[in-house]
Amino acid sequence: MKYILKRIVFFLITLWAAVTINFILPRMMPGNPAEVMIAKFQGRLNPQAISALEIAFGINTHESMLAQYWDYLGRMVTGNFGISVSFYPTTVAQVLAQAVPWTLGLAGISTVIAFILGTLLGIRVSWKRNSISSSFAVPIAFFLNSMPYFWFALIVEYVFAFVFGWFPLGGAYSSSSGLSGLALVWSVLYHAILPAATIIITAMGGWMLTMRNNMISVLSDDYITFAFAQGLPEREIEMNYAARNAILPSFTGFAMAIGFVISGVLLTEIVFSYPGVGYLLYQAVLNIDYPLMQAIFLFITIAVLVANFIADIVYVFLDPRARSGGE
Amino acid sequence: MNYVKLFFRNKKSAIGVIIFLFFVVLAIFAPWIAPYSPNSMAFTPLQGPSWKHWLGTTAVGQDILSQVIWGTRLSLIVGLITGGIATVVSVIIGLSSGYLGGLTDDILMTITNIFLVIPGLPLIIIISAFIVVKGIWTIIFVISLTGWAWGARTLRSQVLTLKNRDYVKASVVTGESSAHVIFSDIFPNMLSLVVANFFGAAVYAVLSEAGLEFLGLGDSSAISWGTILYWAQNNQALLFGLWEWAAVPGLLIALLGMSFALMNFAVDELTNPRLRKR
Amino acid sequence: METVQKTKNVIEVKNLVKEFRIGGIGRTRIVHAINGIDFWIKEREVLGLVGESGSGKTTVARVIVRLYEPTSGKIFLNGQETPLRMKHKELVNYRKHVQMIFQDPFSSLNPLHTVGYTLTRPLKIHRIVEKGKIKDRVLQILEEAGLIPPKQIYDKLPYELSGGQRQRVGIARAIAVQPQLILADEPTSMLDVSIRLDIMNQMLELKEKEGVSYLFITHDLAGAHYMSDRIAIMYAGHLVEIGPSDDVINDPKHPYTQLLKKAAPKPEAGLEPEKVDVGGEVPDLTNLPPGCPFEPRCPFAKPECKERVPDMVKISEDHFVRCILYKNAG
Amino acid sequence: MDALLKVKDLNAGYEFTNFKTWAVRNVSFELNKGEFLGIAGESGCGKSTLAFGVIRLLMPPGKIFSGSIEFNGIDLMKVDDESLRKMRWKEFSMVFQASMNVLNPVLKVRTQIYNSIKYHVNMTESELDKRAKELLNLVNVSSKYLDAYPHQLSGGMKQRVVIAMALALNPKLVIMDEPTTALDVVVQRRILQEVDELRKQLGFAIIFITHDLSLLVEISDSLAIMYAGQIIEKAPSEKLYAKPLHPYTYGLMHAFPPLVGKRQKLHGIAGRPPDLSSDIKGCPFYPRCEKRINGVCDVENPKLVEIESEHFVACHLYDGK
Repeated sequence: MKYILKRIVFFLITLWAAVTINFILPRMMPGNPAEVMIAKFQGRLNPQAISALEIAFGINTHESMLAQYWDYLGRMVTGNFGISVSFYPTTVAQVLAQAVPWTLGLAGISTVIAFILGTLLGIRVSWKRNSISSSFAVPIAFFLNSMPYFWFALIVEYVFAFVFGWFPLGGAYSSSSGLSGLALVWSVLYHAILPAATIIITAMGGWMLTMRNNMISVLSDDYITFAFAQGLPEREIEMNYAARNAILPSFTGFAMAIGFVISGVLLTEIVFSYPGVGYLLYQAVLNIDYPLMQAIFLFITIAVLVANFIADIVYVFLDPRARSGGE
Repeated sequence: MNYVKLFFRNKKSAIGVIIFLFFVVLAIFAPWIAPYSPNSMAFTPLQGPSWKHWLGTTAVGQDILSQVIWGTRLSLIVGLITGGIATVVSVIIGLSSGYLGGLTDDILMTITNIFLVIPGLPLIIIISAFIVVKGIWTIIFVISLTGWAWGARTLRSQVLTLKNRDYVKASVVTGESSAHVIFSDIFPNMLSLVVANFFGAAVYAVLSEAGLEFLGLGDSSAISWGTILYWAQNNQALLFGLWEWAAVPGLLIALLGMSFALMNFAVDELTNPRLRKR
Repeated sequence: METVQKTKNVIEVKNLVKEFRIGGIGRTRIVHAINGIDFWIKEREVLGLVGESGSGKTTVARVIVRLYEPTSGKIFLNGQETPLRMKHKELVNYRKHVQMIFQDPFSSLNPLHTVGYTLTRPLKIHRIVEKGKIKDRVLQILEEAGLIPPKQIYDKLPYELSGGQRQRVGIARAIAVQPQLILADEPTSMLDVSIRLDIMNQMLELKEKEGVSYLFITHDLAGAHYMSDRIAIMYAGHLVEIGPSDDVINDPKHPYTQLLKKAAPKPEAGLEPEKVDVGGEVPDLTNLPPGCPFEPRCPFAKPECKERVPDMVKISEDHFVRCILYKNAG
Repeated sequence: MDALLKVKDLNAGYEFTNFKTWAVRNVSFELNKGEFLGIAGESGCGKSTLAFGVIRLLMPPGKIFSGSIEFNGIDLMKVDDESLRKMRWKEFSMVFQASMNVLNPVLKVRTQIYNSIKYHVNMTESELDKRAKELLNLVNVSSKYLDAYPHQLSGGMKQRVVIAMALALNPKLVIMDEPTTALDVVVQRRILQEVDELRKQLGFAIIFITHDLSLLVEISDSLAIMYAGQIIEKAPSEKLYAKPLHPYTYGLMHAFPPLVGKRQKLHGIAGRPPDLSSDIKGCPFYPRCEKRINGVCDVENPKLVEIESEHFVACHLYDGK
């Protein structure tokens, strides 16, 4: 299981890099931007909060960079991200904790659905390469894949929420109080349909094109012809011979793809005022709330890393060559 | 080589090139094509489409069609320049990592993988939130910073296969210098991949720029498709029923992105014999 | 292995060893590709080096031409010992004397360079002729390598040539610097049967004309016999037998050489083929047995074969074998 | 003797959007039950296309243009896809050239052997297990490799596993497309030996395709020589070896140096084979032939005719013209 050990080491290195970027960025910028922020909130924050911010961003301090860094790492490990200035006096950790479940739910479920649907479509389209539906599906996928998520979200919202009024304009659940039990669940689902559909439809195109390309390249492999020579049923060849192998590169390219999807989720949330991490990030940006931004960035990085790690593990199970060491 | 000919004969790239040229023409001749000055606020605000204003007017009374036409310039420039910078960085990193190998390779590839995994848009958002003075170059810089990693990785693996080709070994045995081997034997043979990568990076740049502008993190006084969308969203264009205001610039972003993506795929298809079959 | 030398040795290697490190940090393994081999090649001589894939024969060529740095051992060029590690200048100088022909003519030519360019480079780098005369010289080399008409071939790109023509360009490139030794790494194995002989004949012709020596690497015993004055047999990084071609072919001593001969197709010896009943596979080069590498497959193996690699034994003039079945003939 | 396979006027090749190649041109031959037929020719002469063509396994853009194939009395050109699928492996199987790559990298050897059996005959798990072990035993591979993945096997072992799979359902015909080219001389010889022994034991017919004529002469019953998509000579091996009639066959026979005996200078065949995407007028070997008859050979393509009993040749030197 050296492979998994290697992935864990990489996970830790990347996490460290993300944390360090967070530390260095504000200190690297001309005229520490945090000073601007603190000056802006002067009067609205109590002096204690301000001095905490000063420590966090290395302003008015005589400590060496290294000491600051050490201090900072310590705070990161304990989950102490400081106080949110836009939601003062709530701590960043608390603010984040409220948003995280929404994003995890929305992004998690829709990404998985998009991946499965896109991959299945990619298999189909390449297997029936010369059919009419395939020749339509490919250009459509190209277009979907090139759409800005937020724009598609806007259009979807306009058409289905505003013009037809079938779905709510935004939010995560009905604000009418007293909802509980099944009614609440229903309300949550109802509010999630449009944002989820946006993410699924846009992300699906990319997965489909990737899978289609992988499939086409696998289909010219000798073991496919050999499977035909053996008189195996088409379905068996399509799934267990072609698709089983074609899906492997999807996992190695997962890192970049998931980054794209996450970006899309953030923007979609903003359009639908969905109270997740993306919407929170938007508010942090509007209010120049650096501590909150940093914590969100760190959270997203960790989420992506975990997703990647899971993809790596799945890959090990799918590819026996990875299991027995080697690359 | 005859790849150039094949490129124009390929259906995907032909469509991609046509869309791309359309935007180039739009960008170059914007002053002549656009009916009004994009900054002129001389019109009645928040008007729907009419013969005078095909796409209506903004909240401060600007002609949206003129803005969209002028906006082509910025989107195109950001796409091309950022794609170019990201490609140059990927080529440098990919070539040195693949050719030199050893410890250099290990270090460069770890850095590349980190950049690959750290989610791009949030990082872009953080960086541009920290940068106080904003302009087109800030955007280009920030997007290039996050857009090179994938290219570096694919180019490196290409270098590794090319490095093991016998003709590279033959050049070494003939007595060629490393520089000559890299620039005469390796680099020219991976040009198509570099080109494909450029298109890929350009798609990424166009979409990221639009996202940044939409969040108000760009230069909101500049005229680009992203800022038009930003203003449309901020003025709740859709709720006023002014859907053209948001629909058209977004559509153009998608089309430009698609034209780059089509050209990217076409180059891939032409140079990867397995995809070319049939 | 001291012999009285009638003609000069162009190249001589002594106890040549090449190891490769594979795998990343923490899981490095060592591939023992060449395990101490000795041989020499005289002026205008062809030494055939025969072995199966993975026996290390290609590595021998690549170490001698210094595509790989030797791990240890000595390499003499014209009697002069050469340093194991060389700087670029030394390398260029060395390769003026030692050149190489590659196995795959489809990958050994840069697809973007014309034949003319490919052949001009060595002449420029090694300053073989004055600048103004380079093109004339290239045309002359093309003609000598059987690429006719040279003026047309000069401007061609590799994809316009047949496999045989490409390999001739490879030969022309090697011969262009007028080297003393050419290492030919299976130069005909990727070519069609009908043109292999012509390539071999061309090489022999150039040997006479240019006074070059060859190390002719092949897995085909018959081809080695056709080309070479002497033949060396390699197995798992060891030289197991070396001697005059006719002796090695007609009277193979080492059990492995005997096996190779049995397995080679030879319809001329009758249509009923000899039965080969030796099983097993070539040992893992990362985990070589301490004894004779052929011992696990050898029908004559004795317990002591497991203990250490046998010494080279001289059987007759110029004929040596690394096997305990034989005694020094003095 | 009974003919197992009758191929008549087969034309096959590859169809692309802007051009077409005829890799197999008007090929006719018959194969008897239990016969070992060797087909030899240089790269690009159409021998692989023929091999895939006769069992209708040409994948697009490959295509059979015309001709008839009769297998055991059944017209293969007329059977529908499902019946063809059922015939495959049970009636005829194939061992590929690049056997390194014909095993599915993500499935265990066991699963792949099972798959080749269970879609054709009903067998219980334990019967499958027994048969799989039997098969590996047949080709001298230890049954412990049943639970290995392909990448854990050496090249020679993979080749043996593929041969074992090809014999799984006792087919009447096994087509072998350069099955040993990538292997070492010794392994190659051993596998050939084993295949021949199995054939004698089990009685299936073999079409063995290779570029290495020397390999075939010793082992096959009869030999067909292909050039530019056509069979230009076909005869029992000993006849062909003793007296090659076609100038191309003669050239090929003398193009590999003998291992034993005196060393003497030999020559190859000058020139290169014609481009199969163009029309060829006259005999395709005409430009390279040392015995060509101008005005005859460049005008008419000679037909394959029986010169002596069982000895067929397509050459104007022998057809009396």
